[in-house]
Amino acid sequence: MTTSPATERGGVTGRAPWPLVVPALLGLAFLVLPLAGLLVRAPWSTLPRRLAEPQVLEALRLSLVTASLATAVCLLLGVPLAWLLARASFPGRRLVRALVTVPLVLPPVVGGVALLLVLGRRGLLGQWLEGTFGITLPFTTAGVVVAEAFVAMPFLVISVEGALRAADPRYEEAAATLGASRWTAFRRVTLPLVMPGVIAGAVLCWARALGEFGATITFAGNFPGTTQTMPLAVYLALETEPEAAIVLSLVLLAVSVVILASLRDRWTSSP
Amino acid sequence: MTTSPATERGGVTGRAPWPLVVPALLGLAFLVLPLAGLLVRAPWSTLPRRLAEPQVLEALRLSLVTASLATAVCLLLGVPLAWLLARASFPGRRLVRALVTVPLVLPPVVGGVALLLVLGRRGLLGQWLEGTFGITLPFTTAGVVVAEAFVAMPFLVISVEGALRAADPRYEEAAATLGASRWTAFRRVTLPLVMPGVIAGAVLCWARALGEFGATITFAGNFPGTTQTMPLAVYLALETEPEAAIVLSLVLLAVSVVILASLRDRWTSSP
Amino acid sequence: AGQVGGTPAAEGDRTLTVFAAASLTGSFTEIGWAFEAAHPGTAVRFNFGSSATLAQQIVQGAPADVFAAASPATMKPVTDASLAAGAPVTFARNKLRIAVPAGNPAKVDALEDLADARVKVALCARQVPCGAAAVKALDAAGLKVTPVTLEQDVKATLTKVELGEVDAALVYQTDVIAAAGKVKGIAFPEADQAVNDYPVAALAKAPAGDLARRFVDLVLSRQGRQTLAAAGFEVVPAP
Amino acid sequence: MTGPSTGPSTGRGAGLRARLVVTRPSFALDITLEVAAGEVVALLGPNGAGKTTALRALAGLTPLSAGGTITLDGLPLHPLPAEQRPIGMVFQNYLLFPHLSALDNVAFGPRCQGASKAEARRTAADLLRRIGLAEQASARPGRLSGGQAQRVALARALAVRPRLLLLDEPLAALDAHTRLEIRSHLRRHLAGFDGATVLVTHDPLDAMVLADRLVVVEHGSVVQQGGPAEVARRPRTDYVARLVGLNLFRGVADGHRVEVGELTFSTSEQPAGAVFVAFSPAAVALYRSRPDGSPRNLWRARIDGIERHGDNVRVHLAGPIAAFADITPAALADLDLAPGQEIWASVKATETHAYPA
Amino acid sequence: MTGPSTGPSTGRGAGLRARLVVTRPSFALDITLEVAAGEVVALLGPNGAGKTTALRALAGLTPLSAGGTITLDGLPLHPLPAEQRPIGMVFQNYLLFPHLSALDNVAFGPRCQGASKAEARRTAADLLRRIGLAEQASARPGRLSGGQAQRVALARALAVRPRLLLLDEPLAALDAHTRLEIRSHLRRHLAGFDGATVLVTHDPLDAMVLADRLVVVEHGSVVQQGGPAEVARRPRTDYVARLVGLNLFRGVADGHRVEVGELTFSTSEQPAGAVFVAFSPAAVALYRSRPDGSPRNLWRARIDGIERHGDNVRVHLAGPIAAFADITPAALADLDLAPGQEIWASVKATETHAYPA
Ligand SMILES: Nc1ncnc2c1ncn2[C@@H]1O[C@H](COP(=O)(O)OP(=O)(O)OP(=O)(O)O)[C@@H](O)[C@H]1O
Ligand SMILES: Nc1ncnc2c1ncn2[C@@H]1O[C@H](COP(=O)(O)OP(=O)(O)OP(=O)(O)O)[C@@H](O)[C@H]1O
Ligand code: MOO
Ligand SMILES: [Mg+2]
Ligand SMILES: [Mg+2]
Repeated sequence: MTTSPATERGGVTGRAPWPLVVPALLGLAFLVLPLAGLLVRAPWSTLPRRLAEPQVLEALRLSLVTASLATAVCLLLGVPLAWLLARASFPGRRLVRALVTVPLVLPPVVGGVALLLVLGRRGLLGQWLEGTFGITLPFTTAGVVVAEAFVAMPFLVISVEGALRAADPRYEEAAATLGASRWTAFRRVTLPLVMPGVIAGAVLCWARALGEFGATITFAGNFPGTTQTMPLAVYLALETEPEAAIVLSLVLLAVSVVILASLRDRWTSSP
Repeated sequence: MTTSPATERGGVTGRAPWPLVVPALLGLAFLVLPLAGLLVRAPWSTLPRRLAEPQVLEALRLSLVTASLATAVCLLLGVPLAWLLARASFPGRRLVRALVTVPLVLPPVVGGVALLLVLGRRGLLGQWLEGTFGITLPFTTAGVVVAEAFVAMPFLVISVEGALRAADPRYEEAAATLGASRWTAFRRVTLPLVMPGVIAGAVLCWARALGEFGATITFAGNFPGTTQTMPLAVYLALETEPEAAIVLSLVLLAVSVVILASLRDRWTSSP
Repeated sequence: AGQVGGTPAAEGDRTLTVFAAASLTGSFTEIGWAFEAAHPGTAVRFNFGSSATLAQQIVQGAPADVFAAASPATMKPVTDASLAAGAPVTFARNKLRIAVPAGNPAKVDALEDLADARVKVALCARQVPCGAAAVKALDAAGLKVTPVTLEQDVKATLTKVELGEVDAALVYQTDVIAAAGKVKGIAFPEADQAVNDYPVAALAKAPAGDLARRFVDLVLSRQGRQTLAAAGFEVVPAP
Repeated sequence: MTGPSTGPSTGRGAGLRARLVVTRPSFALDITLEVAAGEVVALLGPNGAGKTTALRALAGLTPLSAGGTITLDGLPLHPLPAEQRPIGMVFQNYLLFPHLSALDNVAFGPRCQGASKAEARRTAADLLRRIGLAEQASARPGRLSGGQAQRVALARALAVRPRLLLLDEPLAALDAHTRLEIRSHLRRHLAGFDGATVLVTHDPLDAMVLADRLVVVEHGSVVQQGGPAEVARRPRTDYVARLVGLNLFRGVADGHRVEVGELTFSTSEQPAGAVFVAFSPAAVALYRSRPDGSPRNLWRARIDGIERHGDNVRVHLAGPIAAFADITPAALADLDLAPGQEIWASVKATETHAYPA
Repeated sequence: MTGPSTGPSTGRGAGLRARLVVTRPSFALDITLEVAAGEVVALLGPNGAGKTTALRALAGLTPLSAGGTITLDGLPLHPLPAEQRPIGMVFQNYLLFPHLSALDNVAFGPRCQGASKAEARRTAADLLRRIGLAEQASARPGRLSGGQAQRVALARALAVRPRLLLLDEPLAALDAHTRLEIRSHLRRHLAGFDGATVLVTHDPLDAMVLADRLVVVEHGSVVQQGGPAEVARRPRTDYVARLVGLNLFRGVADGHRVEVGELTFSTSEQPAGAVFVAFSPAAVALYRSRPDGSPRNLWRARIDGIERHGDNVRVHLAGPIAAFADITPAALADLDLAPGQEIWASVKATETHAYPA
C-alpha cells in the first residue's frame, strides 16, 4: 500500500503510454471544453453586479451548507452500508446492492415525488413524524438536505463498496489478532486503508448534492433563503435571463472547483 | 489482495458490529423506502396497458442502448483519465482533478446549454464538425449518448481514481521488471487489480446515464424513437398524468435493478 | 424579506406563500413587492416551478396560500382535491408566436413555412401547455409539421432558437419579449385559436387565508394587470 | 504419528491443547498439539505442509472443521472469535498497517486492550527501543526495510502480552546480528511469561535454539515430535533427515545387520524389525576403486552432482541408495571426481545409527 | 571501503559494473559493484543497510542520484526504464500478481517479451514443474503457502531469461529440503547462462554456497568484500564477525602482542600497526577463579546472558571486551554459571587470528 516506490519512480509524463494519454486528454477535453463554451458566452460585464446580489450569496451559502450536510449524512449512513454490502454475506445481497442504485436511475423529479409520498405531510412516515415529533421536512432546509442526500448517497455507497472490495482483508485479520473488534478494525484499519475511495465517494456525493435540482425543487420547493439552492436559482434565472443563469452556474462551479482543488490533495495524501 | 481468508472467516452477520449495522440499515431504508412510496401509489391496474404501448418500449430500449454506449465511451476515455490523475504527476494536477467534477456540479440544463455552445450547430466545435464531416449531434441519438456521457463520466473517473490510489503500486513495479511497458502493466496488472473500483464506477456511470434528463433534453432534444429516453417520457408524463409517470419510472427502475443484480456479482467476483 | 420594527403589532409579521408557474417569475415577483408595500409587516414567499410539480406539492400538503398555474389542466388536480377556496379565476392569457433566431436564417415569416422539411422546428411537447397550444394552432391551420424536438417547456424551446439550433419554434409572446434582441417574434392569425389561460386560486387550507384572497385581488386589479401586460400577457377583462 | 509422544505432562490444563482439523478441497490438516505453559514448540515442515494453516486455526482466522478443539489454560478457545483470543501473531508477510507509523502499529494492540493513547505509545516506544528500532518509530511501513518491518511485526505481537504467541517465520528476514539479538530478546521475553508459544521456522538452528520441542508436520499430519536433540539424532522422515543434515534410510534389522534395499548395513546398535538407519554425510568416504580397509558398509554409487557446502563439498550419490557425502575440497581434487562418474562409497559401522522405525 | 578490492578482472565489459548512488533524506547509499558475467555476488548486510535499495536501483525502480551509473555487458543500463532492462527480479515479499494463477504469473514475463500465449504457458509449466509446483499451477497466490509463493516468484523471474538476475532473499521462506533443491536448481541455472547475478541473503550458508564473492554493505557503504573463505576467515566488522560466528576486536599490534583497549592479546601471527583480532567463541575458556595454565590471553568478565546455541551454550560476556564464549552444557553445569556473575575468560594464542585492519 505504500506509494513511496511509485513516487520514487518519478513522474510518469516522460514515458506515459500513448494508449492511455491520448484517450485521457480526449476525455479531459470532453469534460472541460463545454465549460470553455460557457466562459466564452458569459456576460462578464454584469458579473460583479450579480455577485453583489444578496440572493445569489444566500443561494450559494445555502447550496454549500446543504451539500455539506447531505454529504455528512451520506457518510454516516452510506459508509456502513457499503461495508455491509462488501463484507457481510446475507441472502438477497445482490438485490440489495442493485436497489442502492435506485435513486440514481429514478429521474430526480420522480425521486422528489417519491420523497413527498413517504416524508411529505401526508406521506407514510411524514404523518407520523409530524404527529409524534412535530417534524415536517418538505419545504424546509432540512428537506433540501434530505433530497440531496437521497440523490447523492448511491455515489458514496457504490464507490466505497468498490474500494472495500479491492482492499486486502488480511489487514483486518491482523487487527483481529491484536484484539480489535470488527468495529475497531473497521474504524482504525479498514477505513484508513480505503480512505482514497471514501474521499472519491464523498467528492462525488458532495458535487452531486451541490448540483441537485429536480428532487430538491419537488420535495423542498424553491423558497429563497430556505430552500432555493444555486441550481434552483439557475433554473429561475433561465426563465427570465439566460445570461444570468450562466453567470450563476459559473459562480457555483468556480466555488466548487476551488473548494475541491484545495481540499482533496491534503486528504488524499494522508493514507 | 486475496479475498479467500475473509471468506474463510465466514459470514459477518453473526457478529457484525452494531455501530455499522444500525446506520447501514437506516441508510438502506432511506434509499429504498421512497421506492415503497411509489409502489404504493402506482396504478397497478393500468400497468399492463402501459407496458404494451410501443412508445414505452421504444423509450426503454433507447435508454438502455444510449446508457450502455455512454458507459462504453466513459470507460474508454475515463479510465485513462483516472490513471493520469492517479499516477502521473504534472503541474496543475489538483486543478485538473477538480475540473473533472464540473459536469457534476453544473445543473444538467446548463450542462446541456454548454454542450450546445461547443457542439451545437453554431458551437465552437460543432460548426467545424458539421462543415468537415457533416456530423450534427443535437437532435440525434448520438447526441443523447454525448449528453449522457458528459454528465456520467465524472462518476467513473473519480471512483476509478480512488481505486487506483488505494491500489499497491508495487505490483506495477514487479510487472516492469518482467519487461512490461507501462501500458502492458496497466492493462494486465493494474486494471485487473482495481476491477472492483472500475465496476463500481461503471455502475454509477450507467445508472446516472440511465436517469439523465436535463442535459439530454437540452442538448439532444426530445423526439420519440430518436432522442426520447425514459426519463424524458417520465418528465412529460408527470405534466399530465402523475400516475403514468410513476409507472414509467417503476418500469425503468425494475429493468435497471434486474440488470444490475444479474450482472454485478459475476463481474465483481472475478478478480 | 422579513419586516422588523416600525410595523404595528396588530398586523404582526405574517408570511404569504404563493405557488406560481415558472413563467410568471418576473411579473409575480413585481406584484409581490407591491403587495408587501401595501401590507406592511407581510412578506410574500414565492415558490416558482413547473405548474404540474406545484400542483403535486399542494396535493401532498404543501403549506401554500395561493396557486397560480400556467394552464387549467394543471390547476385541475388541486380543484379535484377540493383544495381551492372557490373556483379558480383566469387572470391572464398567453398567445403563441413564431420565434426565429436573430437574422432569421431560414427566412420564416408565416406558419406555413414551418411545414417545410428544410426548416428545423422545435415545438413544446404536447403534455405541456405551450405544446397543447401549438397542436391546436397547427390543427387550425391544417398544417402537418414534423419538429426535430418536442421540448419539455417553453424556455427550453426558446433556448434552442436563441442558440440557433433550430430555425423556428412556437413559443409565447411573453417569452419573445423576455428574450428581446436574441429572437424575433412573428405573429400569426391561428394563434387566436390556441390561447392559453392562467388560472389563480386562493387555497382552502391557506395558513394566511385572508391575505391569500387579498393577493388574488391584487393580481386581478388594474395594477396587477398592468404588470402582467408589460410582460407580454394578454390581460383578461376585469370580471 | 509414528514418533513416541514426548509432550510434557501439562498440569491442570495450563497451556495449550488443540486438535486442529481443517478440511479443504485439496488439502486436509489434522494435528494434535500440546504446548505447556512457558513451553516453546516449533512447527517444522516442508512448504505447503499446513503450518500457516495450523497457526491461523489457532488464531481463529481459519475456522476449524468438525472434530477440532482448542483449549488454552483449561478454557475452550475455539468458540471465541479471533479478537477475543488472548493471542499475539506474527504473520509470514508481516501485514503491518500501511497507514500507521511503526510506533502506532505496535501501539495498536494495547490500544485495543483499553490502554490510553499515551500509555500504549509508551509501551510501544519501549518495545521498539528494545528491538533497536527507536529511530524508525515514526516511519511508515513502506519506508522500512524488510528486516525492520519484521521486527516491528514481532514487537506488535508481543505488545498485547498474549497468553499464546503464534510466530510464522519471525526471524526469516533478519540479518545474523539482529537475529541473534532478537532471538535472545524473544527467549528472554518467553522466559518472562508463562504463556505457550508456537513457532514456525525453516531454520533448524532457530528451531533447536528457541524451541523446547519440535513438531514436524508433513501433508497436514504430525510425522515426528520430540526434543531438539532427540529429533536431530533420530530423524524419522527424509524431510527431517535433510533438516538436521543426515542421510536416512528405512530397513529391516536382524542383530547388527540391517537390510536396506539390496544393501546390508552393519550398525553399532542391535535393534530388531523395521528400523531407520541414519548417518552424517561427513561419515561417508569415497574411493575411486574398491577399498580393502575396515569399512563394512560399502556400495557402488554414481555421482549425481557436486556442490559447495560450507567449507566442504557435498557430493550427491545415486545408486542402490541415494545419499550425500561431504568431503574436503582437497579430497575432491585428489579423487578428481566429476558428475556421472562411478565410485565406491562406504560408511563405518560406528558412524551409523539405527533405531526402531 | 576498507577491504582490498578482490573483484574479478572482468573482460571487455562483460558483466555488471555499477556505481549505485541513492540519496534519501535520512539514508545514503553509495556502493560500487562489479559482477562478472557468470559470477554470483551475494550482498550481505544488516537490516536497513541498503541491500534492497541497491537491487531496486539496479532494476530501475529507484532512480539513481547524481554520480550513479550502471553498465551491463558494456552497455549503459541506467538510462533505460525498468521494463527495458534485461533483468529478472525476485522481491523480498514476492509481489505475485494476486489475480493471476501461478502459471500465468510465470508466463507473464515471456508474454511481455513477445512469446505467444501457448508458448509462454509451456515455458511457465516447464519451470513450475522443475521447482516442484506443477500441481499448484492453476492456484491463485492467495491459495499458496509462503514457500510455494516464493518459489513461484523465483520461477517468474527466471522465465524472462535475464542477463542480470536480482534476488532479494530468494530462499528465505523455503524449507530445508526445498531450499537444497532450489539452491542447486538455481546454481545449475546460473551455470547455464552467462549473466550476472546479485543475490541478497541473510543466511551465511546460502551466501557461502551460492556466491562466488560476498559484498558486505553497512549503512549504505561497502565495508568488506571478497571470496567466502576470505570473508569468513578475516571479518572486518562486528556484523561480519557475528555472521561467520567469530569474536572480533580492533587493536594495535606490536610483534606477537596486540593491545585491545586495556587488554593485551598474544597472537600466533606477527602483524604490525592497526589490526583485527578474531577468535571463535568455542576457543574461549571460562574459569570460576584465576587459572594458572598456559592461556596468556586472560581477562575478568561479567556474565551478561546465557543461551542455548545448537548443542552448546553461548555465554555473553561483558567487561573490558564484549565477547561470546561457547561451552558445553556439561561445562555450564560444572561451573554453575549465572548471569551477573564475575568470572575469568581466556583464549589460547594459537586460536586467535590477527590481520591488518
Ligand atoms: N521508500 C523509502 N523511503 C525512505 N526510506 C526508505 C525507503 N525504503 C527504505 N528506506 C530506508 O532506507 C534504508 C535502507 O533500506 P533497504 O530496504 O535498502 O534495506 P535492506 O538492506 O534491504 O534491509 P533488510 O535486510 O531489512 O531488507 C532503511 O533505513 C530504510 O528504512
Ligand atoms: N486460502 C487457501 N485456500 C485453499 N488452499 C490453501 C489456502 N491457503 C493455503 N492453501 C493450501 O494449503 C496447503 C497448506 O498451506 P500452508 O500455508 O498452511 O502451508 P505452510 O506449511 O505454511 O507452508 P510454507 O512453509 O510454504 O509457508 C498448501 O498446499 C496451500 O497451497
Ligand atoms: O408550468 Mo410552466 O410555466 O409551462 O413551466
Ligand atoms: Mg506458511
Ligand atoms: Mg531488504
